Amino acid sequence: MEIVNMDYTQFLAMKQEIGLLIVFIVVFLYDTFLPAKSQKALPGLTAVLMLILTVCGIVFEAVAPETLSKTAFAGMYVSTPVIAALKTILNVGVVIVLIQSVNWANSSFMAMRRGEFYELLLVTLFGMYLMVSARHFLLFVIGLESASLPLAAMVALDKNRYESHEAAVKYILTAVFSSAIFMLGLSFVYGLTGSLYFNDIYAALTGAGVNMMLIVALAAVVSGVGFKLSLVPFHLWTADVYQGAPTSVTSYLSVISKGAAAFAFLVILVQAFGMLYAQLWEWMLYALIILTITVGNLFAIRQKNMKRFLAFSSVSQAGYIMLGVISDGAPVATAAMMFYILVYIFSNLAAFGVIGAIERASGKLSMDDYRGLYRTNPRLSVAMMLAMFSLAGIPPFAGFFSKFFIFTGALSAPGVGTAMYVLVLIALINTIVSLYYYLLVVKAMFIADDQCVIEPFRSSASERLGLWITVAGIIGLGIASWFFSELNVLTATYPLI
Amino acid sequence: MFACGVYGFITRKNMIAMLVSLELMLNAVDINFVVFNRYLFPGAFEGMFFTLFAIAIAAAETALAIAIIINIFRAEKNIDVRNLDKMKF
Amino acid sequence: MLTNPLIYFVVIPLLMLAGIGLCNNRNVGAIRAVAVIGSLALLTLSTFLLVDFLGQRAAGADAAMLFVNDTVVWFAPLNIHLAIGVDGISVAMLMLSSIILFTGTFASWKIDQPKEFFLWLILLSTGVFGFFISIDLFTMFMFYEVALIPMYLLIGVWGSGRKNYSAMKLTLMLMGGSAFLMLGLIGIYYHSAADGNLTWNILTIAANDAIPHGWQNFLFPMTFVGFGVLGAMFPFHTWSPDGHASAPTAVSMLHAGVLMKLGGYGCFRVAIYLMPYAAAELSYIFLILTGISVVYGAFCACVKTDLKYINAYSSVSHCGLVLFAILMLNTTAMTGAIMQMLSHGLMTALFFALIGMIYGRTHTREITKMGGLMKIMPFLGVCYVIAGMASLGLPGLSGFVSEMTIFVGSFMHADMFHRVFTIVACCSIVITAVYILRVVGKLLFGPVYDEHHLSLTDAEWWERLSTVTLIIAVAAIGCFPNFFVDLINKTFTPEIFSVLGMTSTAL
Amino acid sequence: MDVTIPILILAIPLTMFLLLGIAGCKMSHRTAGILGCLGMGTVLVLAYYTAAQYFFSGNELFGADGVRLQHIVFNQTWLEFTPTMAIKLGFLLDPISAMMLVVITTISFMVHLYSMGYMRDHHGVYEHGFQRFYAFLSLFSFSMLGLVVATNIFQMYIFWELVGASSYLLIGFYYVKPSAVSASKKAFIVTRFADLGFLIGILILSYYVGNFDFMNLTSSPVASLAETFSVDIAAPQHIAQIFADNAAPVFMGGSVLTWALVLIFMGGMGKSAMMPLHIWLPDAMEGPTPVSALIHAATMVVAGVYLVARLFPLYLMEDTALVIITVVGAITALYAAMVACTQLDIKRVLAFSTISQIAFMMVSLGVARPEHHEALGYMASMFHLFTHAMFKALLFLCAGAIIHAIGSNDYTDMHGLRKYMPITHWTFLIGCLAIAGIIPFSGFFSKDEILSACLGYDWVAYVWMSLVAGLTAFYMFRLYFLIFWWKEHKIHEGHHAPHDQAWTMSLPLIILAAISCVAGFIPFGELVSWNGHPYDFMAHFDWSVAGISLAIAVAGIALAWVMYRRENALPEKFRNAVPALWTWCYHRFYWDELYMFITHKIIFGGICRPLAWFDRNIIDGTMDSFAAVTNKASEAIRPLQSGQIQMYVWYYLIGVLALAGICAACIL
Repeated sequence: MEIVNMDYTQFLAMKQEIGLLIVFIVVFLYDTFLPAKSQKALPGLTAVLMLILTVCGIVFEAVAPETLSKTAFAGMYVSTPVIAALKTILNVGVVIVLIQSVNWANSSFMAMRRGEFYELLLVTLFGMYLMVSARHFLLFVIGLESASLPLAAMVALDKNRYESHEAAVKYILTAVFSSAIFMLGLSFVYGLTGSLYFNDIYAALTGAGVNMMLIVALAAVVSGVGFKLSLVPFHLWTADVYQGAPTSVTSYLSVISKGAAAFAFLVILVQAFGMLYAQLWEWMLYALIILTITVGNLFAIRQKNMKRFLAFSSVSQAGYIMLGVISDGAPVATAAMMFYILVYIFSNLAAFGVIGAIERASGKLSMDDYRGLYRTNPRLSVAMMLAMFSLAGIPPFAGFFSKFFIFTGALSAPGVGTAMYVLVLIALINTIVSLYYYLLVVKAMFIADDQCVIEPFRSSASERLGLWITVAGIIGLGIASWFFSELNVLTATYPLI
Repeated sequence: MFACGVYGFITRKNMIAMLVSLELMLNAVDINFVVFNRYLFPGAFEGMFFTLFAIAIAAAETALAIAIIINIFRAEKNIDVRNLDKMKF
Repeated sequence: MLTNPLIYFVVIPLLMLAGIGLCNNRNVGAIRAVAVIGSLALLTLSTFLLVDFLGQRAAGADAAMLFVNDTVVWFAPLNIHLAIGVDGISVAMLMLSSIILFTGTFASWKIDQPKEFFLWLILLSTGVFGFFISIDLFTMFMFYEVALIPMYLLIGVWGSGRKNYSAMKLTLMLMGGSAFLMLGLIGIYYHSAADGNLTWNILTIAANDAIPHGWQNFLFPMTFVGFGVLGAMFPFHTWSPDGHASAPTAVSMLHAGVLMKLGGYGCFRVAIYLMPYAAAELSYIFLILTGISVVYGAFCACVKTDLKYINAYSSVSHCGLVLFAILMLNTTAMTGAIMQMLSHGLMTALFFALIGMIYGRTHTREITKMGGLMKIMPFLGVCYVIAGMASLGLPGLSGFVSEMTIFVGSFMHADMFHRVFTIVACCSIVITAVYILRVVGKLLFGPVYDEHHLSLTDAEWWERLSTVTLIIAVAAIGCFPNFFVDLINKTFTPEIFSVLGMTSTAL
Repeated sequence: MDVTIPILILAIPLTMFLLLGIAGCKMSHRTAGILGCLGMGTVLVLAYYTAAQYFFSGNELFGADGVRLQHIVFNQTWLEFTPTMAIKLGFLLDPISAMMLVVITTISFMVHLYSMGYMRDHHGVYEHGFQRFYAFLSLFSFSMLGLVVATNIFQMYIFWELVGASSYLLIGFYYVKPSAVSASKKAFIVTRFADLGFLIGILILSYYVGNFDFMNLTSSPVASLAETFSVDIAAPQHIAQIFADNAAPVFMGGSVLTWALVLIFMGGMGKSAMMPLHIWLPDAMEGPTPVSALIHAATMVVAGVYLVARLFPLYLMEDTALVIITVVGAITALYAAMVACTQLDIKRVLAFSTISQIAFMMVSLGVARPEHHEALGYMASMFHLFTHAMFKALLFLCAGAIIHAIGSNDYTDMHGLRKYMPITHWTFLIGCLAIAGIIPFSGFFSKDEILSACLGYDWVAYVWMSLVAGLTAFYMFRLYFLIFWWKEHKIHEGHHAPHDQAWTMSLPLIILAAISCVAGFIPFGELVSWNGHPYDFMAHFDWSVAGISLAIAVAGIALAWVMYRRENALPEKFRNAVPALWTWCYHRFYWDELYMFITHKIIFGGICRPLAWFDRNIIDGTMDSFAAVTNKASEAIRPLQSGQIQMYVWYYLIGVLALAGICAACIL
């Protein structure tokens, strides 16, 4: 390997990371040095700063995508317009989460912890940036850990609730366990190939045979990332953590980290282990997708707690996202997956927005408490219904398009066999099961004629803003074909391979 | 050593002991990297570097985990992992 | 695009949605006004389209579809276009849909929560209209699903009986069908062209005729079953009795009248039109299933005592006949199938409207708890008899012409098996007579069963308007069938003949 | 030929139906009745004019060289299946359709007129639904006229269904009466079942032949004249050849053509109440009596005969089919006559008598062969159709007058009416003489010809039918004596005595009686024959047959005289002598019970109910079980989420190893 002199201008390649760092520093300084009475503005400030970052990302994307194509640190870090677009998608999600969490963050309980929440959140986001941009496993591990460890602290933020602690313990212990397994797998890979660069691993695996050690290594690597994505059977922490964590954290956890992990997964599998596609990981994923979708759905059917319910729903959604990975980086599939993530962010956040608002106003979280909600809070119910329809894939809401495209994407490889059709069929049949439990929510809200236990209330401005944004997204993202088409242009112009 | 760690993690009831087992696992990985680097690929230092970072990460994890366990201890007055099943099914 | 009249079939419902959305909840008059004006506009539009379409045909336009516009790209990466176009079948279906929407509006004049009700109802019809004008598989499928989901809430909120169960069952079964359908459609897309220019456009796919036979045998069952579920094909029909029994009047009307036609239309337009080889190859399997539907539905209807169940089973029987006929793969039978769709749509809507009106007065649908209603409400009684006569195939009303066309067409099939099954299907005309007359006899004739019914009133003006419109339509088809045959028949132009490998006569 | 009159013949009744049906409730009863009569009167005139034109004008379209031709006045495509196959609505003039036009319009007009009186009570108040009644009558007339002038078999089928429907509506006219409702239902369903056979027959025929036109099935075009055809054996022979070439030679024991023809005949069996599809007709008497006269005696029930006559050349191709017709007819004739001897309800006696007489016509067609008396049977059948229509309508209308006067159908309530109702008495007697076959009344001539035809075919048939003829005379006079003679009743106290009805009711009786007296002298053979060639009846007349049949009729009457002239013990003795026979006859050989058993126990109980159960529990249960299985599975995997971190990790580890293991097992 050639020794490269460290050139500090290379840092400039990491435009978005730098932007995020600036946001982080501003937030940190504001939190640390400004008086307590001005701290109430912190949530708003963070949201605005992230919004600026997002807008910058979109502008760059639109005006000069080629300037986003950068490599740094001897190829450890790579940024392409596709990756930048994904980061921007994550940013959008973060902005919505931030808007929705304003009320929570400004509650009296959070007064002392407000800053911590935002700083930790931004750090995890930074970690996710590194995950998706990494082309070397060292950088990837750093990203992965910095994306997951602070989350444990965030989960534990709600010191007054026991569930919060329990969730945090479950999260941190299983997360460390999984990263230990992941790193063990990496060490085997290192032992087999002598490098941790994706490209080098790919090159080393070219022509090499498959042995047991490689299989174990790959299984370990898959499980490590699968843990973040909460693929079955590595998902068991999900429900408990989602339920225990504060709602804002849950919503962040369910969409942003999942989106980042999914994309990173794709990059790793395609760029490092692409040679093993047909032999190994296609079938590993095949099994995992079926398990994930089915088991996630089966668990979701019985859930009564809304957060837990959405946790399992997000497990099965992760399975659908994986359908975009299984076709080995085909441009359409990649675009479909990114689009799916985008739509999923909007839909899930709409649901969490409603849940959060209701939890704040009445403390109710059970699905039975939602019975007859339409009578008392029609607008919230409609927003919730749209979210459910979108998650279930009902047209004309965005979820329908994303689901259709991800299925189409999964079958887009030339000469795709019947096995893949069977997989898609299983996924499709599972959409019926998922429709069933999404409709249970709709039924509770609209059809049940009980007296609703949730009094009519007026949600706060920030909650409403968040819901309006997400609802607009749910309705508009699919019908306005621009998003998907642009993503597809990017993935076709800058393919992963 | 890794297996020892796994075994310990799964069988210990005390969360601190589980944490120790986790450390074992991580150290096993570290040694793995160092050994591979030293004997198979002596030309470069990738494995070594990775180990260094891994040690740092392990330290951070432990710190965080202990903090959370202390929280649990405050709430529950014990650190038996089997008590942590309020949320299930 | 905007100069194309077809697009307004979607635009008008959307405007209606907006209009009703803006109305105040309590301002029932305004909501009704929007609904009536909108549906009237749709009716006018479809009439205009019919006239224009016939004019163009008369002027020698012999393309398979007219008013085609497929230049608007929607999702470029997947070649999804907003392609629209109609042939005679679609025109007939649009006409049917607008008539039923129009009458359904009047049939639900006094509904609770009118705003929400009409919002969902019109969303449903948006899907229906969109489906019939689309010639792009993706948009077609999208509209198809748009039409399905409002049913859940319409039944769940405004229904009666075991509405939760029925609504959920209906939605899940239909969505289950569409799951198969989606896979089928994606499969068709990936095999739509030999040269790699994949497309969702039905006309292009049919012209390319590139789907390999092996794939056809896989994709045909997917699409046929997918649409067949909505077409109430045995054994996937069980959503129909429960769903119809629980649904409110206008919803039953639209659902049985129009939505079930989506199934038949889809089977024709997608499954058979695009995969004729598999259709010929596999027709016998589905013939058995649809043949069973025809007879079985009729038998089941004979012993039910709930009016809506009877009619739902009768729909199973009649819609089974539609699928049965299109599997015969010849022009006459297919023409018959389309006419049967029209006919069944109208008369079943009439039935459901009348049942709703009777139920609204007597608060029961059990025929054992009613009797002699003819004396109490002669108008509704006479209408019911007319609907019954149409259903059992009295000449001069629509049922006769469509059934006869189907039977004659099906009997032209060169294969003995198909002909024997046609005879089996023919038996349904007797069974139909049995259950129709049983209902008419118990419900309308005989002495008055319940003293309380004596104080009931006959139909109000909006009910009269609704039923009379439908009766006129039923009689129009029954008396002037050749007009509709001409309208439909032109669809089977020589190109499509060659694609379908159809023959016009048996000998 | 001008198309206006034929169109008017069909259009006027239809217009009347629509007018009275839609606007009827807005007009007075009287107006409605008068409108109906006027309409029908006009049609009567037009139909007579048309028939006269056809038979006597000498127009070459209708006949040249004494041969009567078939002429299509108009033929409009109504529903096109394929370019060659279409349902057309047309107007065919040929001997039998012209004859039927006369019959239908005559009876229909009489009934229209008669109903003006019948459908009101003794105080002159019109019945509820009077306008509806006239509307339905007009609908029926329209349908029946359309049926007889059909140019193709599918047009016939259309109007066939329509007459069925109007019959349904008229039988169920008193819809509040449960018995009327069930009778109408029964009539419709039984005939529907028969129509199924008809339809399948049409389908088979059209599948091989390629179109529905009678002109193609039974006749050949006349070269020099447009739209004119002559019945010609070559056409059916061609059809038979097509079948022989294309169809399987034997299908389930019969040739395909036989199957087609027998199935078509099945339609005729239903409408004409042949055994075993006769059960609806006696019940159909629940309708108002004028309706019974019009539909269930004179016109609709002979549609089956008309159908066979229309396709007669085709039937000639398949002897089996004709034999089946003969056998069915013969059995029915005897059966109905036996049953008629025991019934108490005068309308039912007349109904069974109708069945029996129609069976005569069927037998007559069945035995007709060109080689025996140049198909005398065909002509005899049509002749009998004509005369029967007149005298049976007369009998029914008389019965109506009696029922109207007494208020009961049961003749135990009547007895000795001859003093009170002289007109009715005399006209009824004429009717009875006619049906019994006493010279010179019309029935004698037609029945005699039928018996001649039977004799020409086979002596068994002749003996059998003669026996039936004797029975006919017996039961008709039994009826006559029981109503008008026997002891007088005392029930009239408190009421005003029964009397003859108003002129609207009496006039039709007189007219029809007059026709029944003289119709026998019409030279029917000149007008109607199977192939249009004039038929010299006298050449085939057999005095011995005539004498024997007359003797049998007289013997029947004499027996009735002895037994029922006045109250005596003979009937009782007779009943006790053959109790089983009497009981079976009285219960109509338990056909109704058999049908009840089949429909209720077997079809409803054995098919419908199990199927409905199957649907709800098995099919639907399967669908529901998908949901149940999903829920069960959901429940079953609950322990996976135990809440224990160590279990989570354990599953994690197993997952990794399983993933690796499975891949390894597959690849290595």
